[in-house]
Amino acid sequence: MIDTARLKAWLRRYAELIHVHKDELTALDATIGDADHGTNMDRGMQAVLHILGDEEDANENIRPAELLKQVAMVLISKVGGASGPLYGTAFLRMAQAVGEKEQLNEEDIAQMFAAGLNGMKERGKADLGDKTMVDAYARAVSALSSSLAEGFPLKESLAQAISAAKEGSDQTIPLIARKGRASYLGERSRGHRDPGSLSTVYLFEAALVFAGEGEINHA
Amino acid sequence: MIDTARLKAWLRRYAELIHVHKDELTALDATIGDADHGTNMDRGMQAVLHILGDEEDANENIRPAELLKQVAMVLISKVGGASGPLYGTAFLRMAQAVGEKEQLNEEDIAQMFAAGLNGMKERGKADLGDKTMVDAYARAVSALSSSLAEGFPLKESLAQAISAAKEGSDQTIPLIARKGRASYLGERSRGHRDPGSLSTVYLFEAALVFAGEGEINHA
Amino acid sequence: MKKLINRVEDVVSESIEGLVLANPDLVRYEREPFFVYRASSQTKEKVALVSGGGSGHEPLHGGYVGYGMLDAACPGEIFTSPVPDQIVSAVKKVDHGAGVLLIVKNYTGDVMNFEMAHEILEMEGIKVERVIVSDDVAVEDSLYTTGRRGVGGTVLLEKIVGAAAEEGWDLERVKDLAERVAGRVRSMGLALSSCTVPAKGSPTFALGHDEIELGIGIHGEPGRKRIPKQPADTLTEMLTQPIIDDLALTSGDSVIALVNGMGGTPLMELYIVYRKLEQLLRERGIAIQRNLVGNYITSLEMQGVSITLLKADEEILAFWDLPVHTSALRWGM
Amino acid sequence: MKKLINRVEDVVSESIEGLVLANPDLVRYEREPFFVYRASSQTKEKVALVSGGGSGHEPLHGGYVGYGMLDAACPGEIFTSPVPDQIVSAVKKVDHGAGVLLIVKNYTGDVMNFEMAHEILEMEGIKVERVIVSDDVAVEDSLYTTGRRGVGGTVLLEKIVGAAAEEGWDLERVKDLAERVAGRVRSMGLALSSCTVPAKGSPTFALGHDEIELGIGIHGEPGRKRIPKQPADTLTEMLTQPIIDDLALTSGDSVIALVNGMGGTPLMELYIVYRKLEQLLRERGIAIQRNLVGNYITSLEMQGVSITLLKADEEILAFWDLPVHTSALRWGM
Ligand SMILES: Nc1ncnc2c1ncn2[C@@H]1O[C@H](COP(=O)(O)OP(=O)(O)O)[C@@H](O)[C@H]1O
Ligand SMILES: Nc1ncnc2c1ncn2[C@@H]1O[C@H](COP(=O)(O)OP(=O)(O)O)[C@@H](O)[C@H]1O
Ligand SMILES: [Mg+2]
Ligand SMILES: [Mg+2]
Ligand SMILES: [Mg+2]
Ligand SMILES: [Mg+2]
Repeated sequence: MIDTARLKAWLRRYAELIHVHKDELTALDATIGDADHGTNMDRGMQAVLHILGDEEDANENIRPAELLKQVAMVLISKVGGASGPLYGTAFLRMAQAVGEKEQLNEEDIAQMFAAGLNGMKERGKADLGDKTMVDAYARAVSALSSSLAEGFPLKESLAQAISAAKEGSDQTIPLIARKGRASYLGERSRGHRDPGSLSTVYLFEAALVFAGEGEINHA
Repeated sequence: MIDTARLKAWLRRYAELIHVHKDELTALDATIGDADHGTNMDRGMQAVLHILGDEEDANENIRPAELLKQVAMVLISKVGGASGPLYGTAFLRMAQAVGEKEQLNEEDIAQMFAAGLNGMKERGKADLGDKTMVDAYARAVSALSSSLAEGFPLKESLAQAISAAKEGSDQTIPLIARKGRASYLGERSRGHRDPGSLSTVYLFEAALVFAGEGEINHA
Repeated sequence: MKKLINRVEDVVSESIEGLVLANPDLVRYEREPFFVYRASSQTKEKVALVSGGGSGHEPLHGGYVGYGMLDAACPGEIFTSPVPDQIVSAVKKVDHGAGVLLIVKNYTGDVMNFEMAHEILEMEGIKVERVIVSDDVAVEDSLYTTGRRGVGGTVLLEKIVGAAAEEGWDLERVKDLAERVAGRVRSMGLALSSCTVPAKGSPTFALGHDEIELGIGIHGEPGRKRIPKQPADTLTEMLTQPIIDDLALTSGDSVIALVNGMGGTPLMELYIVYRKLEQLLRERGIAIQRNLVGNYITSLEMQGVSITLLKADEEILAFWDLPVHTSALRWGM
Repeated sequence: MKKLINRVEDVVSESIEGLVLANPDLVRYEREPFFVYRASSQTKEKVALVSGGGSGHEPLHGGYVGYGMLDAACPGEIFTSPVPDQIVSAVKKVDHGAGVLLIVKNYTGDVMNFEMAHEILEMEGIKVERVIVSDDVAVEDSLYTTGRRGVGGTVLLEKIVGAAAEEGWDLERVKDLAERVAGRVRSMGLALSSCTVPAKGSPTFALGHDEIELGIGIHGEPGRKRIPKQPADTLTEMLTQPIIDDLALTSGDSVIALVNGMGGTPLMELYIVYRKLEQLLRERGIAIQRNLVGNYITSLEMQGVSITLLKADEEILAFWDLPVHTSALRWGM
């Protein structure tokens, strides 16, 4: 079962992955956007780290929903750009999805991510194939749900989700962007990976901590 | 004896030398000035060529003084910057110096150049050692006069003047500029040739046509 | 990267601080959340105009806060839209009951952040309307895309609509006028060089010695195509013709023209472009009734130019001519 | 070289053409000899102000022709002073009997060309006076040099003295005021990049990735020294302190401050500099009473900044505040 502490481990890991890949994300955004996706996400996740750390003792026993909502508010108020409202809305919906629960089981996690996807899609009005983070996110959500449904354990299902996210990100490369800044490039957006799809890959990669991975790196 | 036609040959040759060395003069000016000496002088001498050519028939029989005055006016109204008034004033004084004469002998030529020097010095208030065109001009004038006084023929005396001008120009290199734009550089003007001193070298080089040299190049 | 900045993180806030220090009679700012607003408190009940967007486009938008233009501006990080908090706080600060018009440039991030703020403000019962500026003809406009970017038209719109608000027009009329202006203004730009986003530290794109990016926006994003260097007259025509076509301008029409530098272009070159623009329009019987030539909506230190034409009518020209007093645009007072 | 120009030979004339086309109510020009003058003919007998200098410093001087500033400006080739013909013709055009003040920046070429014009005009019986602006503290001032360059102080002087002329002051008083202003204004500048003179086609000087030229003038001429890159605050102090020292500014003094971009510097960065300048002066008890922040006297597309301080008094501030209406400076009308 996943509790608030485990969710925090996930967010810490995500912040770390974003920080490490900041320049990579910005460079991708320079090619078909405005060269700030890494900077934006890093600013946001550093601010998230801040609330995780600062309130370590205080909110040790807040519910998952409260944590997710706080994360959403931080992302919305710190990231800006397109990715702020998109990830922010996703986390807001995740918070709603987990409701009053203190502990989340595998099903809850799958539903949490799925709710996030819906929020992201409603906010951005993008669909599969528009060359956005949705291309990675939606595939990850499907893979996670069906793998769990087929009876695979969480760890394996998350691995499936990560592969699917990566594949979704890869598949953005040949596409012409129809949403976001890259869409202004028309034909010239073809041949380049969408930066948001990669930050989404990291979101799921970080989620491996739900299956007991990755904590070793963190206090 | 040097008549108006021969003076024109001198000016044509000077225009040619300036044109060929335009970029060199500008490059020198880029280092310690504002990167326009070649452009300025070329604009002026091309305009001089224009009056020489256009009025070929009309002024074939104007007096030397009239020609020199026209050149002065063209330089003053086309060159601008520091070099326009300086060379312009020099030519104005040359015109005054040759008076009503139709033909100039060696003495007249020497006096003509000396009068030019006075004009240049009055206008610019520079003296030997200030790292300006005066450093070349003044040495050329002295060499020309003394060589002629010592009884050398015009051709050899002009050759002396040219060497003296070159030497004067070389000597500007180690100097700190005290006049013109280069003076703003203070110590940093040291180690670079003054561009105006080089355009003055060409003025005397062109004067070799007075001794029958160089016309072959021109119609 | 060589820039006149201190720490990369402080670029936006220090620049706004400078703006406010230099114009104490005109503007003030609040830090958390960050926004700029008029120094003179509104006595009369007027509709407030609030805009904002990524920074790096100065004088847009902070430079247009003042009499006859904006009531508040929300600066985001460089090229990053502001966040809902900023917009919500700015609106609350300048709303005096007559309602607020949000002026939003059409970028996904801007639209979404203003939308979230809008939702919050409506929940709190504040009258808010929104106009989206999407004037960049370099971008194809289609149902399947996010539509055109908002660029130079924003400046003209803020001036004209600002004058109407100052005249006491109500929110609905102000909004209608804004829509009307947005529907009649088109722009296109090009770059001779990229810009360098401070946080990235290197140029966003690399242009060859003899290359020009045609159809750029205002974020250093690459344009629609890369072409070899051309004379200014040819380039001016390449920018002007698509605008004329899109607005279907014909003989007898009047326009307000903006020849805008991208931040690193000398005024001298902008006037060379204006010269040709005027000629092209004159040949077609189109009269430039008013104009602006200068750096009005920029991309950091990018070298380049954009042209904006607004099809004018009596009403628009009358609002244009009314006094304005901001740090970047001033006349009549 | 990538610039928004057509033929190199036409840069100056086409740019002025653009200026005049964009401001038909303000300025006109004559072609041979070339100069710009006010469109509205002077009815009252006022002292006329004529300036000029090399081009490439736009908006200086053409952008300052208009009510409350210059009556005519003579643009030379890029970075090359105008020739006497231009000055003589311009003076004759705008003199209405009350005499003319020539405003000359202290460069050998400018001084000599204006001097020749002056001689000619005096021979023709026209009342002419001259003021030389030499405000650049980066240059050592000594009997054995040509003295300091004229830079940003020129803009402030043209505004203040222009107002006095508009008020009907006679030539002698106008000239005395000009001398007084010239004696109280000092500047210093730096460059992050060189500029490219069109006729040369390549940068005048080469700066390393992390180098700054300190003490530059406005012609892309190298400065006094080359230093490693520094934060904006440090650089601002390096420019400000020598000016404070030279003017012997002390607590209680008032100044007019100009933070000037060299053509390629974004406004955002200029405000960062202004922020620090304001702080440095405030710490010393010196009050900035008025300011300008923007591109007012430039070096083509050079990136860099200059700071100008004018020690102000009541009279100077009063003239500063009087209305001005030129293409580059406008208030009060
Ligand atoms: N409408 C949208 N729906 C979903 N994702 C989007 C949308 N628009 C943009 N994105 C995502 O946002 C990413 C860009 O984020 P970022 O660079 O932080 O913001 P901005 O584009 O405002 O600079 C894109 O790579 C893309 O994945
Ligand atoms: N006061 C002076 N007296 C004599 N020569 C001078 C003086 N000032 C400048 N010069 C000469 O003028 C040259 C520069 O001419 P030019 O580049 O055409 O004008 P500017 O300096 O106005 O750009 C210098 O190299 C120097 O030889
Ligand atoms: Mg981006
Ligand atoms: Mg020169
Ligand atoms: Mg962005
Ligand atoms: Mg020069």
